[in-house]
Amino acid sequence: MTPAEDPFEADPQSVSERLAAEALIVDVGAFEGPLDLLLTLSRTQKVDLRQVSILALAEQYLAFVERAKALRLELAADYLVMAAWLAFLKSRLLLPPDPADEGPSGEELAAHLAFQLERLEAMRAAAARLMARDQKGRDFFARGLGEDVARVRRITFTATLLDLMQAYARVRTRDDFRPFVMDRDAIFTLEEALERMRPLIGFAGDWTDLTSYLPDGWQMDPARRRSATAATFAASLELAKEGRIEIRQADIFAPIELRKRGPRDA
Amino acid sequence: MPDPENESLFEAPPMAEQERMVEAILFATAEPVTLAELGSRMPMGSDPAEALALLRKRYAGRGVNVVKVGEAWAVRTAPDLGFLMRHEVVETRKLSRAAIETLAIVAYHQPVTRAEIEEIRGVSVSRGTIDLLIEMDWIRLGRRKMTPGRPVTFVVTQAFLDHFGLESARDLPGLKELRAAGLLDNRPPPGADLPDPDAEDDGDQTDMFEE
Amino acid sequence: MPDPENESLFEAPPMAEQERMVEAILFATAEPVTLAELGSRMPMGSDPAEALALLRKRYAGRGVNVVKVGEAWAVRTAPDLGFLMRHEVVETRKLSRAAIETLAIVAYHQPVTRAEIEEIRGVSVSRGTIDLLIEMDWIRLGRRKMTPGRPVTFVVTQAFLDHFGLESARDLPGLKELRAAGLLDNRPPPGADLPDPDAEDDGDQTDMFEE
Repeated sequence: MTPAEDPFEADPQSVSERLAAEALIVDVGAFEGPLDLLLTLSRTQKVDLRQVSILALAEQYLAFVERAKALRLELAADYLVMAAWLAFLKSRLLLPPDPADEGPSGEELAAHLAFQLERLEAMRAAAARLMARDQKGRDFFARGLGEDVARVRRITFTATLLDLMQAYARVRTRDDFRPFVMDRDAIFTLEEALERMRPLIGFAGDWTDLTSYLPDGWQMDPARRRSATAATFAASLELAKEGRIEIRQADIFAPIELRKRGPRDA
Repeated sequence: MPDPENESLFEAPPMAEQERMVEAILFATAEPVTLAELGSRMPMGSDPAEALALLRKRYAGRGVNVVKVGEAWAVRTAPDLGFLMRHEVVETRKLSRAAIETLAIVAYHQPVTRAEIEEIRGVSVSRGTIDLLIEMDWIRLGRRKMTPGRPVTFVVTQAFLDHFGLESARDLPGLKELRAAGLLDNRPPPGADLPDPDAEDDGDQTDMFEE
Repeated sequence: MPDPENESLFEAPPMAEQERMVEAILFATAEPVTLAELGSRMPMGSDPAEALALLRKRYAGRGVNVVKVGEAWAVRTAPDLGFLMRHEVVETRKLSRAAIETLAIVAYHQPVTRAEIEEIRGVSVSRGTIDLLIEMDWIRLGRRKMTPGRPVTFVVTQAFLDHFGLESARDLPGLKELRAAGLLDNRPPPGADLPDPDAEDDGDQTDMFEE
C-alpha cells in the first residue's frame, strides 16, 4: 500500500481497463467471493502484492460494482458489503485522520486487506505446490498384491467418524421430524418415582403400604406395575438414606410399609 | 543378453536401473507379471530376464522373495515368515445402526447411564448392543453416578479414541457444527415415517427388570 | 536397544532375522505400520527400531524404498519410476478448487478452525467440502481451540501424509518461507469494522457437554 501514490491516477480509466472490467463482470459467477475478485483485480496492477495500491484497488472494485449495477446484474450481498466497506476505507485513506476517532486508521485497515490478499495468494500457491507433489497412486505406489498366506479370519466391526457424527445428528434431530410420542410408556423411572414421592411423604404420618404410592394407572398392566413398583421401592430406599422416611417389612414377602420420619426422631 | 544391435539404436538403461524397474513393477502390480509384460513396460532395449535374475538373487533369503507363479513373477513374503501375517486379514462389518447410535450417545454424553441412552434414543437399548461395544473395547464402565440408585455409567475407551483418530471425546463437533459442516440434513431421515427401523430393539423392553 | 534382562528371558531372533521380519510385514501391508505395531507382531525382545534402520539403509536407492509416514513406516515405489506404473494409476476423484484450497489451508495452518479457513479464503466453506475431505481421510478433527466457544479444529491425517509422500506436516513445501513471511500468522483484523468471521461459532456449542 503506497499512500503517496496519486489517488486520482486510476480515475480516467483506459480503454483496456474498461474492457478488463467488462470481462470481470461477465465472469462474476466464477469468483469465489469479493476477496477472490479483489485478488484478481490486484493482478491487473502488475506489481508485487506487497506493493499493491489498496486505494487503486478500492477504486477498481467500486467501479466494478457500479458497472454491474448499471448492467442490472444481481450481485450477492457480500459483494455489496465489501463495496460499502471499501468506500469507507477509501474515505479514510483520502481524508486526514480525525484525532478524535479511536478506531483503526485507514492505513491499518488497508494493510490488513493487503495481508489478506497476500495470504490468500500464498495459500493458492501452496495448494498448487501440494497438488504438484508426487502422489500415491499416481507417482509412487503401495503394494499392489495382497498376501495370500494362510489367514485367520476375525470379524471386526467398523465405523467411521462420519458414521458416528451422522448417527448422533440423526438421534438428536429425530424429534424435529416427527410428532412427539412416548416411546417408553411401560417404564417408570427412579427419578419420576422420587419426584412423585417427595411431596407425598409429607402427609404420610403413619405406616403406609408402598403400593399406595404407585402412580395412577400403573397398577393394572403387569409390565407397568413391575416397573413402577421397582422404581418406587428404589426411591423409598433413597429417601430412607436421606433420613426422611422409615421403612419396615413384617415378614418375607409381606407388604413393605413406610412413614415419614419426624425431625425429633433423628 | 541384450541384443547388441538394439543397444546401439536405443540406449537401454544400465542393468542396475533395469533391476530397480522390475522391483518397482513387481511390487506395485496387483497381479503376477510375465516377462513379456515387464519388457513392454520397460524402456526399449531392456532385458527383463536378466534384470529379474539379478533381482531374484538379491532377494534370496530375504524377508520377501521373487517367486514364479505359473508363467509370471511376483514378490511374496518368505514362507517361513507366514506366521507374522496372521493378523493381516480381518473381516470387517459395519456396525448396526442401533450400535452406532448408542456409541455416539456415549461419546457425546459420557459418562452416561443406560437409562439416559434410552431417553436420548427414544427406544430401549438391547443388552447385546452394549455388550458388543464393550467387547470391541470402544466403551467401558465408568464411575457410578451419584444419583439415586447409583446407576453404572458408560464412557468411551482409549481404543475408541484411537480408532476414530480423536485426541479426546471433547473434540467431537457439536450439533451446530455438524449442521454447519453439512453433516446434518434438515430433511427427515429416510424411513422416519416408516415403521421404526429400531423396532428390533423394542421387543424386550421389560427384560431389564427381570435381572 | 533391547533390554538385556528381556534378552535373557526371551531369546530374541538375530538382528538379520528381525530385519527380514520387518521387511515381510512392511511389504505385506499397504498401510503404514507403526513401530509399536511392528513390535507387537515380532517375537518378544525384538528391536524393531534397529531392524527398521537397517532395512531402510538396505533399500536406499532401490526400486522400492522404506519411507516414514507420520509416526509409521511403509514401503513405496521410488517416485522416479512412476512412469512405469501407468497401468496401475487409478483415476482419482477430481477435487474442486475449494476443496484443494481448504485442504492446503488445513495442512499449513493446522490446527485450524472452520472460521479461520473462511477468514483466509474470504468465503464460507461450502457445504460438504469438509465432509468430503474427512471422507477421503485426508483431514480429521483435532483438539478444540482454547478460544471462546471452543470451536473444533481440523488437522491432516496420516493418510494425507502418505498420499503426498510427506514424513510429517513439517515437511510441507514452502512451509518455512510462508512462516518467515508471517503468512501463517493468525492476524485479527484491526478494530471491529470488518464483520467478525468467528461470530457464528461463538454460540452455545459447548452446551451439550454441560449437564
